[in-house]
Amino acid sequence: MAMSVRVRLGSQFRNIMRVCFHENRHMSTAEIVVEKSENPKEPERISLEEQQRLNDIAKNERMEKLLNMRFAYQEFLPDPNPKNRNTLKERLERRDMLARRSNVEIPEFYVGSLVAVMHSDPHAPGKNNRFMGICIQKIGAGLRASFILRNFIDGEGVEINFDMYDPTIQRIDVIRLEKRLDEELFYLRDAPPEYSTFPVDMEPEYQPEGSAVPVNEIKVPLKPLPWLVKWERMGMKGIRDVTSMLTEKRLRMSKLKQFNKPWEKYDLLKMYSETIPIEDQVEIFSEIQEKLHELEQHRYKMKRSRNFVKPTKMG
Amino acid sequence: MNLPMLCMQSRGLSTSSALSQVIRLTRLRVVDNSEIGKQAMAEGKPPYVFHVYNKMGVGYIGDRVMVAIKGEKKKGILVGLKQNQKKKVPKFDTNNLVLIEDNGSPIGTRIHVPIPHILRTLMKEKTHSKGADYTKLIAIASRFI
Amino acid sequence: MNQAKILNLVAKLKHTNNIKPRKLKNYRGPEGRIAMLQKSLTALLKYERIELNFNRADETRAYAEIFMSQIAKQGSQNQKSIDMANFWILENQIIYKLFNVLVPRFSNDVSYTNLYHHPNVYPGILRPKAILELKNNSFPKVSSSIKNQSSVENILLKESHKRHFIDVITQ
Amino acid sequence: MESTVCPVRHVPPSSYGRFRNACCATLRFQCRFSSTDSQKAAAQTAAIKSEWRRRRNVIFDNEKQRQQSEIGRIEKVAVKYLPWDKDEAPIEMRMNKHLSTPYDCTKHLTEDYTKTVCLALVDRRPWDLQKPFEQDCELELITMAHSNKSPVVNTAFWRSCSLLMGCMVEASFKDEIQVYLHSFPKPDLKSGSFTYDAVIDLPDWKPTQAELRAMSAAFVKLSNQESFMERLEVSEELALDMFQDNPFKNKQIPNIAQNHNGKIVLYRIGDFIDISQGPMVGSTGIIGKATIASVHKVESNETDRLYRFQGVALPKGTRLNHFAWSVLEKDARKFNDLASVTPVRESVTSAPTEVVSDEEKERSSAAN
Amino acid sequence: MTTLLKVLYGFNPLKSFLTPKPDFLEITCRSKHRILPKPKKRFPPWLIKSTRSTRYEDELTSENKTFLKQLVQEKYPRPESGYGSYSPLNLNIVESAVEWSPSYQRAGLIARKIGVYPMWMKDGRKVLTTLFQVADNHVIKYQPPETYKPMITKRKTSLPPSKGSLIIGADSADPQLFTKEYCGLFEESGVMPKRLLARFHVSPEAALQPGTPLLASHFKVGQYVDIRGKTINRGFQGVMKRWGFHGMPASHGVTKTHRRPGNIGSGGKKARVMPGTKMPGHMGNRYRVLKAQRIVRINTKYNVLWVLGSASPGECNSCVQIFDTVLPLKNCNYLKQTPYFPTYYPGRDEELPEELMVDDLHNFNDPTIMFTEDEE
Repeated sequence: MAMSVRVRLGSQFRNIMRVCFHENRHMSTAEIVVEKSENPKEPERISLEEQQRLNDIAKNERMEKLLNMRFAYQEFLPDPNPKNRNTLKERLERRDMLARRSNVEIPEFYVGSLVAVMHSDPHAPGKNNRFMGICIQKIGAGLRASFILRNFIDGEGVEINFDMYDPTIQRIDVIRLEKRLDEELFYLRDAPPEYSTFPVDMEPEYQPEGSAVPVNEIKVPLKPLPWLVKWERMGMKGIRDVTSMLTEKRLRMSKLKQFNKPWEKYDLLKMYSETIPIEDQVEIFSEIQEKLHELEQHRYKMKRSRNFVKPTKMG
Repeated sequence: MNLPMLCMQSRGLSTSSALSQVIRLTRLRVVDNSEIGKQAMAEGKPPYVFHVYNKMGVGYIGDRVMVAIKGEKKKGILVGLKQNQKKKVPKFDTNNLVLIEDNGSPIGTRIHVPIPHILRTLMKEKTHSKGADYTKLIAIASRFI
Repeated sequence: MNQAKILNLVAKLKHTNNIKPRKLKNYRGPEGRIAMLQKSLTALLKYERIELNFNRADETRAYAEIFMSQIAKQGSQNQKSIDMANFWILENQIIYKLFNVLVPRFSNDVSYTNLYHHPNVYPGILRPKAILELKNNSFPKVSSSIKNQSSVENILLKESHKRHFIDVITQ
Repeated sequence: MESTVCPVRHVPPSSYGRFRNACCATLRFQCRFSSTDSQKAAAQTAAIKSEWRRRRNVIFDNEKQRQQSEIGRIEKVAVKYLPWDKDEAPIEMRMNKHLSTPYDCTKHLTEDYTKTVCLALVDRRPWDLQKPFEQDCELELITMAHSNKSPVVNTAFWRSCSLLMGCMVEASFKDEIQVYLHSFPKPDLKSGSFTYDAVIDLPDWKPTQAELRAMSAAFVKLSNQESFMERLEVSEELALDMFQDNPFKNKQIPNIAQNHNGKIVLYRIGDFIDISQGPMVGSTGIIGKATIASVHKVESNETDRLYRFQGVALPKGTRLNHFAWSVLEKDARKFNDLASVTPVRESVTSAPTEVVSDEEKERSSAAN
Repeated sequence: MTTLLKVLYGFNPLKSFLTPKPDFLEITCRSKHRILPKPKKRFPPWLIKSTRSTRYEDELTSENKTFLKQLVQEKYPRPESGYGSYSPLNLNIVESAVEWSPSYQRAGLIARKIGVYPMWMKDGRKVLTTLFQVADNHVIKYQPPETYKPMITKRKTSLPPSKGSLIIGADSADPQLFTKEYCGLFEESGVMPKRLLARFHVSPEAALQPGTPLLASHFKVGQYVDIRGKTINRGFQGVMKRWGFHGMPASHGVTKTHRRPGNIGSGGKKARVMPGTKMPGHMGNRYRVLKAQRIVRINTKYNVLWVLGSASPGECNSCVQIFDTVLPLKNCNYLKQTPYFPTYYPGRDEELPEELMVDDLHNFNDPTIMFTEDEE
């Protein structure tokens, strides 16, 4: 959680706000509607069935809440290939991940967010190094989780790949928390420089707590050909229309069935083999949820005790 | 768009490069302010590699290469690569070259793109007391990443 | 790198852990494979018990299980369910049957199908055959899992159990 | 194992000769309990033993032939075969009265049936496969797999095992050792073992493990011969004549006859003949895995040398893992004292009543 | 004739008997049994068949099955807390209480490869580690050098045998799954029948009493071990995959030989293919030993070893044998390290914490790594 950059309310409202914050945020992106149990006014009069129904709703709500953790904590989900799965290994790996999280705050960010990473570097003069850029990819399960940051510095496009659980990382700051339309933004490499240029010393932007993660619906134009990848075949949502740039043949090719693969849209077994089933996810997240909650509270206490400066609200 | 690119496109050849390795005949971008380098880049005739000074024949970051530039032979150091790098090492959008003389000192006086921090260590490792001194290259860099 | 996708949520398959898709060789390639499965799945929902080659039956079973569990999870009113049903089921009456008859029949936490090896009939094509059926259908059972209570070995073991129990208690 | 110590010998029952004139009236019952160990006496005993056996067989054959010749004109009976599967139609067969048996009916069905059917139900009453039809009837055929529908087949199986063990006991001992088969208690699966009591002229015999294994092998060998269980009803006098040599059977026969209108039911496996009320399974081929688990000495008023042989067996084709089988063997090793030693036991109760009781028990247990 | 037969068949009242009775089997597992090509037979021909046929299960009722399960539990009770305690009684016949000496060879372990994940060294370097779970290892049998006669190999030695053999079993399972003969192997040690067996050559001094449990702490962190396992089965492969040949060009007039080996022998006097020529063939599914791998971390609670490197033979969830390395420059003697001898006993040896790590490995519980400026 990027708690360092959010406005804090009084501690008595904290828990309530956290719930809202979680739910509202994910509602915007995951298309999951959370059913809310109505608080019964007269608890003595409710029948058994009613009680049962309310219990069910509460249970579903808890489930939804756990499952929604998959967006922010994607790397806790293991490799879905059944050949590589082992329960004990996954458990040990999760334990190590939580141990690392207790020493460094790994905030919540997505592909499209602006992130700055401060890490120890034996090659740098001060033995510290900082890089800031837009996250164009977040990948990997477990301790292998990594992300790529991209920025334009001195007219030169630079990308750095970081391991999320690398113990040389001192801090990860989220400068701007937002999402883009795609899961990977590699097309920024073929886009004009202004679309991936961000000032290095940008101030963190604050969002009111409880607000949903905004989705930046920007459509990026591409530079003229040649490109690194045949983007017209990839079905990216965040690219501006490129048909005018393409030759007739290439345009025709991009509409071929073999590239669009319409049959894969409802290929259920493919979908299943790429995901971790609900039961497993609930097990994983219920295991880590408590520990994460503890860490968050501890961190909050530490921060309050150190300095209490009210940050200014921006944009 | 230049002529070779147009030719390639018309013939339907793939111009995407899988590994983006620096090998012989790879075109590089000169990023220092040497006169010859500036001219070559301005004319649209960037230098190309015709020898890599290592056993593999593939140039990695900090490697010395021999390039053909404006009809001359020049040596240079690779200071930034397009190909995927190890974790925490920056990857650039272009293959960057700094031209050097035989004794290791750069021809230009300034590098106008960022160069990776790891190059400090690599250059120090390659410098020997009697051989060429490459640490001057670090001195003329404007910004490190 | 193998990374779990997070957009979709699916319930765990109850009948197996092994989910390696089969190729189901077909001159139309992967498209034809899906077409084969569409046919089998429609037939399964229509007739509720079908006889197929083993490979195809087993593959259809996996698809049917995920299909039914997704429909049950999302509900019949969901647009996603309707699109999915339109894609997989080739006959309109069967879509009606699915939402009005089959979905209410099953609860969420069970598997929906049974698969049985079927003996080959000689002479004939000796390819492994299987019977695939929806559970809770109206046909007589293919095989019963109920063991013979009064077979000799079961009676002997039952009595042995009683004696053992008495021994443990007296000790 | 030294052969001089072991009293068991492994001789398969030789096929009996069909002599008609070798009726040894001179043979008389001789109590050998206090016999000397001289070679001569032993040889004499052996000769006498085989002679008695042959005599019994000859009498059995003669009686059988006599009964068949009494039938006279062959009449037909209508036998309606009811398959267990209700979807299949009943089959009606015309069979010969007093001649055809349920076994003959199975021959008209499939070969599988001739091999696997253990018992018949004629008009819902258990009926031996070798017992001829007496009137028009409905026929049902039971295999071991139908034990849940008709538990009587289990009892018949257990009884047949006891009978076969008697055969094994009689054939296994050396010639110089006097063996008198006593009787076997009412078969009870729940006791964990089938039994046979025999009087053996040995003061304190405890079989070694090797001996038990040898006896088990002999038992399995007998069952593998797949010999039929021939059934014959004879009069009391004839039975007494047959079992002249056996003082214990001699005592039992009048009691049995009294309860069954003067009739005695005999069963023959190979050349071994014994008294039992039945019913038995069709052939010994039904018996599969078997172990003779133990031999215990039994206290009795009649003699101090009464031994109880105990064993456990499963029908052929039963799949049971070795661990479960070892549990059953261990159980069968314990002394089976559920039935006390009385001269007349098995033959006292008639089969149908027993069936009813068994079925009731099954029902009650199922309900529980 | 055919019509006659048809008529007969049609009128046969017993037709229903003649139709085959289907023998249905419910399918519980989706995968079909994978038939692997057998590796070279190295075991003696009298080796006992271990598993029973499970195609047909026993026709036992569920109550009876639970009863049998209960009996199995009674016969093979779970070890009490402490997982095998060191006995103060002097009842050990096999073991000899001698101090460790560099010439002694200890037993190994059977472990399951459960996965690979990265860890970081203290200098910030990322390394891959392979996790091995030591599952339920027990000593099954010891054979002293006098009676131990290994299979005769081509190389004959005239020296008297100095090593005995120790059979270790792993992965306990229900005895009902195995044959009776196979279960008999475990009667001496009294442990539950094991799925996996492995034989290790040991010095007589390092012999262990049958029934002794072996734990992951049999090894120490920082120690080098050899890992023996069966490589991934890749089936029949060409030379490019199997031996790393370069193949031939994709164009320039090459036809049909893009992935072929090319010349496999010369003409002239030796006009034949030399033995050992690299050719296409079956790849993988062979036992291979990866030598001198460093153990960097041990979890004593779950009995897991972290071994540096990711190249150990076999796929995930396959089983390997791990033992002290045979390489002279990496063994305990060279490292001046005393291993637990003959194995680690929880009661006798010092109590170990849950996590053991080598000094140069970063512990995830430690704070972030910071580098300091060196004075140069």
